[in-house]
Amino acid sequence: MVPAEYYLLLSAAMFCIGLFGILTRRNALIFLMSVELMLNAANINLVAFSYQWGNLTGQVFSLFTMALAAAEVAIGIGIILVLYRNFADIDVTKPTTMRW
Amino acid sequence: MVSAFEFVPAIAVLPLVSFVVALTFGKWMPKKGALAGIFATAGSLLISIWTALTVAGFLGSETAYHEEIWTFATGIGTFDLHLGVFVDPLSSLMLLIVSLISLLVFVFSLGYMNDEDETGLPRYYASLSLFSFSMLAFVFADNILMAFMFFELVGLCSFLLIGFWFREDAPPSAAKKAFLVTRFGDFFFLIGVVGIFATFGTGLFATEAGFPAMAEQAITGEMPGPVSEFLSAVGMGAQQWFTILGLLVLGGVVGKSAQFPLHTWLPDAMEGPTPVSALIHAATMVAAGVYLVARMYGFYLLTPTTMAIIALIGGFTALFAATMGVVKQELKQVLAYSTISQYGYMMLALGSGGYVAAVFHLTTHAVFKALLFLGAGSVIIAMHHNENMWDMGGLKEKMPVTYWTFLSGSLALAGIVPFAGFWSKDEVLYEALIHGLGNPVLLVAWAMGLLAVFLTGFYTFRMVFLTFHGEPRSDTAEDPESVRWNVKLPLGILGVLAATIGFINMVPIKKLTGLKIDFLHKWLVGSETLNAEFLTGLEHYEPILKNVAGIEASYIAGSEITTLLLSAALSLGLALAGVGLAYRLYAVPEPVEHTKKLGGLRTLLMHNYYQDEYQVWLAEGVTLPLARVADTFDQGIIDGVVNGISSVSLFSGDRVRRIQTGVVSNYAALLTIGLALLLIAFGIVGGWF
Amino acid sequence: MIPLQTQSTLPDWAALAPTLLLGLTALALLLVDSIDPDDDSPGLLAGVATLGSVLAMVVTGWYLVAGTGMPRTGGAIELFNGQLVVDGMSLFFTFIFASVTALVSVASYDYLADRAHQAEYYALVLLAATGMTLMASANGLATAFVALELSSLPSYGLVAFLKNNRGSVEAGLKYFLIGAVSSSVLVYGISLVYATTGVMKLPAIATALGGGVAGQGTLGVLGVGILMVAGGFAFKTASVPFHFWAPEAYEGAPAPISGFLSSASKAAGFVLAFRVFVTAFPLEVVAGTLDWTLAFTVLALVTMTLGNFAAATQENVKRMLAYSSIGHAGYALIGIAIVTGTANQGYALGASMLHLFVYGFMNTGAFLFVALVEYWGVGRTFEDYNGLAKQAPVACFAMTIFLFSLAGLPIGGGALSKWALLSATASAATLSAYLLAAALIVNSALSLFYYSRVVKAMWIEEPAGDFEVSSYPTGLYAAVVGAAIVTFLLLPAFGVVSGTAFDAAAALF
Amino acid sequence: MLVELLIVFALMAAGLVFLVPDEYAGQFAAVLSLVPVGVSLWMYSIFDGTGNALLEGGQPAFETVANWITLGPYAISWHVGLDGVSMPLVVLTTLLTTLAIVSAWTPIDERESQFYGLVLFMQAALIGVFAALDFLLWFVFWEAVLVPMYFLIGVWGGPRRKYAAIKFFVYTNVASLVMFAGFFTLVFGLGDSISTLGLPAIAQALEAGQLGSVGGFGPGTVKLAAFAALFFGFAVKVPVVPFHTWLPDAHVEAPTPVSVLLAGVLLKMGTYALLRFNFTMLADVARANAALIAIFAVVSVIYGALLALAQQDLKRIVAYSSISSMGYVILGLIAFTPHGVGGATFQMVSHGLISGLMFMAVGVIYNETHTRMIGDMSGMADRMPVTAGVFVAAAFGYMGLPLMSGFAAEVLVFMGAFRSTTIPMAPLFTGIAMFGIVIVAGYLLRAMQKTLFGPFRLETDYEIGRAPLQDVAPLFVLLALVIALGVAPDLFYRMIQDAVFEVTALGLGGGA
Repeated sequence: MVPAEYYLLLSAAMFCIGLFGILTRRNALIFLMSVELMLNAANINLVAFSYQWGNLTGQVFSLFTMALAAAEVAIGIGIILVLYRNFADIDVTKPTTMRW
Repeated sequence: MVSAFEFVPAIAVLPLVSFVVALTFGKWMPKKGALAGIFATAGSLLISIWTALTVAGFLGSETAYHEEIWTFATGIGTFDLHLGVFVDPLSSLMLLIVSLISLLVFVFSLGYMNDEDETGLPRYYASLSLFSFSMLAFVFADNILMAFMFFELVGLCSFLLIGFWFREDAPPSAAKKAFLVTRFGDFFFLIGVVGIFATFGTGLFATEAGFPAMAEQAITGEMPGPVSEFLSAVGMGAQQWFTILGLLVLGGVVGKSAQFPLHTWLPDAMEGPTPVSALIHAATMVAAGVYLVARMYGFYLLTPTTMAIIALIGGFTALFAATMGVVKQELKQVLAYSTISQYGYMMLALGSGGYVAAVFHLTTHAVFKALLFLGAGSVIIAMHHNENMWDMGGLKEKMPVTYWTFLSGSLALAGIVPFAGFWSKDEVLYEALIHGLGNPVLLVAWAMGLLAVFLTGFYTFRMVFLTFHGEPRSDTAEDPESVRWNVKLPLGILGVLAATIGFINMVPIKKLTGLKIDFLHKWLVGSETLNAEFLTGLEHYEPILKNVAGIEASYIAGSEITTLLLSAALSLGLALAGVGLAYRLYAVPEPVEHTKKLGGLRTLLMHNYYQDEYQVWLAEGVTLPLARVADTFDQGIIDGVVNGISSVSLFSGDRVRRIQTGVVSNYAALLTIGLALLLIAFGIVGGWF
Repeated sequence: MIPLQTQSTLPDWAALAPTLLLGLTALALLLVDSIDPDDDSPGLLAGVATLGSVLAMVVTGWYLVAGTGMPRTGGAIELFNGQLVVDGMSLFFTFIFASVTALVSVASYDYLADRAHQAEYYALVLLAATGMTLMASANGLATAFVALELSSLPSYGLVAFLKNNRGSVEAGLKYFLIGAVSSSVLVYGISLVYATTGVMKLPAIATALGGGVAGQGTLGVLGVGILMVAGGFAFKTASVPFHFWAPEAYEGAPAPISGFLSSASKAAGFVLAFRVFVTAFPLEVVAGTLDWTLAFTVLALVTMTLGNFAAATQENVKRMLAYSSIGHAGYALIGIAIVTGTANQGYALGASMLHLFVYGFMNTGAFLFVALVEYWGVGRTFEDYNGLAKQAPVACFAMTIFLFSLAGLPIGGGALSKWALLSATASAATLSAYLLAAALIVNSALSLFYYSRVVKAMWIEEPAGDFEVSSYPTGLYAAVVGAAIVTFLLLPAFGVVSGTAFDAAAALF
Repeated sequence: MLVELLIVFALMAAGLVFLVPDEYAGQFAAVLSLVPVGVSLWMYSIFDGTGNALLEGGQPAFETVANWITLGPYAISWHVGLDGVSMPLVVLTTLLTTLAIVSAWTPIDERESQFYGLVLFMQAALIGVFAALDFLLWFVFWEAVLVPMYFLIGVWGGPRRKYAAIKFFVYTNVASLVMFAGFFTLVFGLGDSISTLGLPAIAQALEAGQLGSVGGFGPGTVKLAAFAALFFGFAVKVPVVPFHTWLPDAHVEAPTPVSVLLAGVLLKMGTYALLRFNFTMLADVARANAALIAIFAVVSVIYGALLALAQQDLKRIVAYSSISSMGYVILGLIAFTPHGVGGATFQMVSHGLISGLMFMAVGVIYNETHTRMIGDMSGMADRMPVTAGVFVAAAFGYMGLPLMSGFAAEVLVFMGAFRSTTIPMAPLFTGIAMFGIVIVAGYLLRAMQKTLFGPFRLETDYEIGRAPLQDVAPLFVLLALVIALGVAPDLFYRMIQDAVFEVTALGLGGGA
């Protein structure tokens, strides 16, 4: 079987890709996607180690995570919508009325 | 029968009452509070007389008295501070003098102030009464702390009275100077007082429990417990430490008695009303210093060094002040310097072991100096407050009473036989001489004192001739304002006294004839109890003087009489010489200033040896700038640091908030960096990699 | 107080009554709204919300008094196979959440006057509150995450509630984005912890770690996991470096929501952190891997300093309060930062809990005052507050109490709680503890400076323009004054809470 | 229960005064404030405390203990009581409050009810500070004093009032917190040997040498650190040079009645606390560092006096001279002799009265002339003879004129310090410190000569009238008190001695 370290590396890679996306992309939607990527990186770990440890906790929890991710996206889309209404753009770096 | 001693506190309390009365009701009283003062001081005088008689032993048996009347501050596990009364020949004599002079000054003031309808009379009489109160209480103080307290109050009163005419510029500044200079002296005095209490645990002047007695034990007998304790703490020998204490107290004396170098305040003090000058110089403030030394003579006797220093200061001051008196233009200025000089004589006497002589001169001087000042006051009234002698002249005919009394005073001051001054001054010089023969330091002091006799004679009669003789040199002198009984009465009384008071202690006559007429001497020798119990009698002092201070009498050619006559002749001769010179120079119709002949010396004398200059410089040239520097330092550095801290933190705050750029991507980035940093840091710490 | 044995009288699930009450109220609100969709009865909605939260508060109070879940009545009550636990600490915090919710609901009645979607607003508030109460009793990482999300997601919506107000929307966006990132960090951390231990329940994790399951190789994984979990919580508590959302969110959000988030939501983050770190990662077990007290010390230092220094020079009162609330997060972190061996651990943690408790009232109160000012339409800067006391002395007096209490002056409970923290550092007496103490002193001095700026504006300065206070809204006033009274009473009556707090904290160790 | 009565009544009075309309507030407050005066005087008359409240055998009067809160391992209680040290200070507080209120009638002409309310609130806090015998309770009062003071300076002060107020506020607050932290280090060092924060318990535990090590630090270090923290905390309040710079600003900007309370009572909090904490609880540390502390004292005396000498503003002069006078207190305390510590305590009261008198006198002149600058006026005695008279009396009182309380206090301090065994070269130190009495004479005489005497001249264009009775009356009351205490210091000094005697024996051997 594949040793656990590989899964760890894979998930870490995914996590970093997501993080990279967040840091570089300005489009709110892509921002969201990157977040999803990071969450799923976690899911990989959970599932993998759930198998490793031989209990279902991790797998179940990954389901929770997906659900919550969905909810998060729902809220996110809503916010992005009003963002667009107010700033006529979904560039996350645009709204800077409040700073310092 | 009731003893006078129970009423001694009243001597001081009466004037205190009149102070309150004059201050509160003076405005509505007929003589603006003068009467209150007169009655009060009269009462004090009566009780003083009564007390004196009691001390003399005419009434009742006990001839000295000590009572603690008020516990001031209770100490637990340490000494208490209290106020008390101590009456012995010295203090009772002083009480007599003070209350007498005060009374006369009050009377005179009626003429000097009321008749000139000055404003603020209640304030004047209130201060005067407070002055008498403080002085009298000072005189019968039974411990040195109480003495200091009333010593200070005297200073306050001098401030109030010298600055009486506060609406002008000069008097307040003179008052300030008087208080400051004496305060400077009192600073040392207070250290001395505190030191004495710390060392002995008591400030009592008299009795075995008193500090002079303990000090004597410490030096001669076995060391009392507390004293040795403290001495070991400061790590000094008894002799050494007592010398320091004595000198510290002497600081106060020098200040109040206007001895060199703290004499500068006294001439300025002439800014005050003339009766006040009379009071200050004759009997109260200035006398206080000398009196204090006499009061704790038993302590000073223990430290030869101090004695020598006292004598030197005295002798030097006597000469020093006399030289300045020679060139003064104003009547009162001359008198002022003569005062300084005369107190120099007293110090000289005390320093050279002439206890009786000092007290004697104190007494006579009180009389004739009061007389001279009041006389000057009367002249000043006549001259409409012009004091310049060069504007006077020929007042002899216009105001005979003043003239003759003033003359008597002058003769006394100059020390012409048989006037009071002669006897006392002669005794002072005699004592200095006989003790000085075996002691070069004292001899030097004596020489200076002797020299001063000549000058005294000169400036005194220069003053007399310029004022009263020759032709009037101004219109006011032509027809001076006349003075009333309330001026003449005191003058009369004092005039007679000035002529006669010397007879209370005619030592030379006694020595020559063997008549027992040295009353004052007997008086100060005191009773059995005084010497045995209170230890303030002459018989107690003399052995110490001999054994501890090591001051012994020795005579020229071994003969007491020879020495006596020699000294008397010498001083009298010099005095007469001085008078004669004055006569030649100024007893002419049109006298002219001869001071130019002095050349460079003149300017020096005119500027009083630049004493004021350097003292003012010390105050305003050194202290004030120092204060300003301190202020700048405080505002700049110390406060600067405080404000600096705040502004720095606000500035950094303003920088910190810039992190919050408002761009969410940057937030994400910073967040990541932060997390990464934590991971790396703790990874290294935890050794994960 | 009656020693009331919960076990004997009520079924265990009743221990969750507060949570259930809040949740049901939220549903009830939605129900009301669906029955009567057009918002013509704001009073009813606010009333229901208030009622529900007050009920929850009362029940919690009762439990606390009765000692539910406390050692003296048989210890913590475990529910759902130990996924949730009800003990002193959870109830203590639940009380905070419930009371803050009540205050916010009351205040919102006026604040939201004639706005749309009020029902949703209240519902979201109550759901968030429910989430927080769950966070307080979450006993497993899974439940913790779910609860945390339950409280976060409504908050995002609430911050952006004024959807035609750019500020509000911007705030919502930033809050949401940072929140999303943080939650993914948290989840990833959880996954790593799971990777090394294979369990999710906190006590189980402790035992697993104690049993040395974590081999040498996975040491780093565990450490990274723990740190990331800490990060996730740091987001909730608005601590550096996860604080960036806070200033904007608090400034942009409707003022009552700012109060709600900055006190309740923050407290929720803390309770979770306390429980997870003390229960799941006992120091003696993980110290080798990661001395998290050191981590929290660093966080506390940076957080309080950054928060206070940034607040010092603000022009906008609301933003100043936002930064100061970051500063207070730093103070509260002290408690968990010094639960080292030397310290009196219960004392330290209890001090933090107390500070959060008082903070719940004084900070909410302050934000509600801002809400009041916004309601009046006065500007937001310090200058705009000039001379306000002449117009509204009562409210300004209340605000003065809040501010000085926040600054730690003894006219409110804030002083005592802050002193408790300071003394706790003295009890630890390690170098880092003294560092914290010094920072605390410097910072609260600075905070005294900027809080008194507001006081100065209100009482000392002369009013700039001739502005007239139009009306005195009952709801807002009631909330503000109520909060002020509680804040003040917490000074003399501090003992009422302090005992509970220290017991609850001690029970954790 | 009398202490409680005082505090509660003052609080209620404050509340009432807040509510009455401005025009009556002054009179109303004055009348109300007479009650505490009466009560405190009555307490003084029936005072039956013995010994020092903090030490074994000490039995404070009017003592009450009631459980308040539990702070972790410590039971905090409402514990108040008065001993010979605090009783006089309480009397001082009540008296000065009333007089300050009366003297405020003229100068305070806006938001009166708030002003007087705050004054009364502060009175309550001040009484609490002097009466509290539990640390936390004491600290609550200690900090509570700041709040009214901030407003009193900030609202009713002079042109730079905001700066002065915030400076006072922040500076003293920092000091308090440092002191708090230091004290708690001590508390935890005592470990299980104490179960309350009662000051007597702590003091006695320290005496018994119960102090253990805290964290990594041994008892010695802990004590020293705590002492330093406490000393700093109180030195700011006193203030001791170089922590004094908040004082002149505060004084100059504060309205006269507030200056009266600030100089009269607030500064005494610092010295009182020093006596209670540094010189009673940590006496041995104090002894060990006597030289250093004596230097602080002497520097305060001389440096403060020099600063006063450089000032032109009458209020500033008095402010700096307070620093100088407080230096004497420190000197007396560190002497650890009965007269030293007793004199220092007496100086607290005496200086409270005299500085109050001085500030009021300046205030009266200011009310008439609206200037305090020496250069702006001269010959005021011509127009306001009575005020000038009192001013002169006050000034001489400040210079330590005998038969006024200042002299008694100072001479006692000097006597105590001179024979002190703790201060090395005690006579020398004392002698240097005593030079203060010359400088003080210097600047006060200068000030008087320039302002009161000489020909009348006034720069500001105000019509000078005689000061109204309500302005002058308080001056006479204070003057009477100063003289009374000067003639009979034992009125207070006896009980003070009784309370401080035990202190002087402390720290010789005991303590770890």
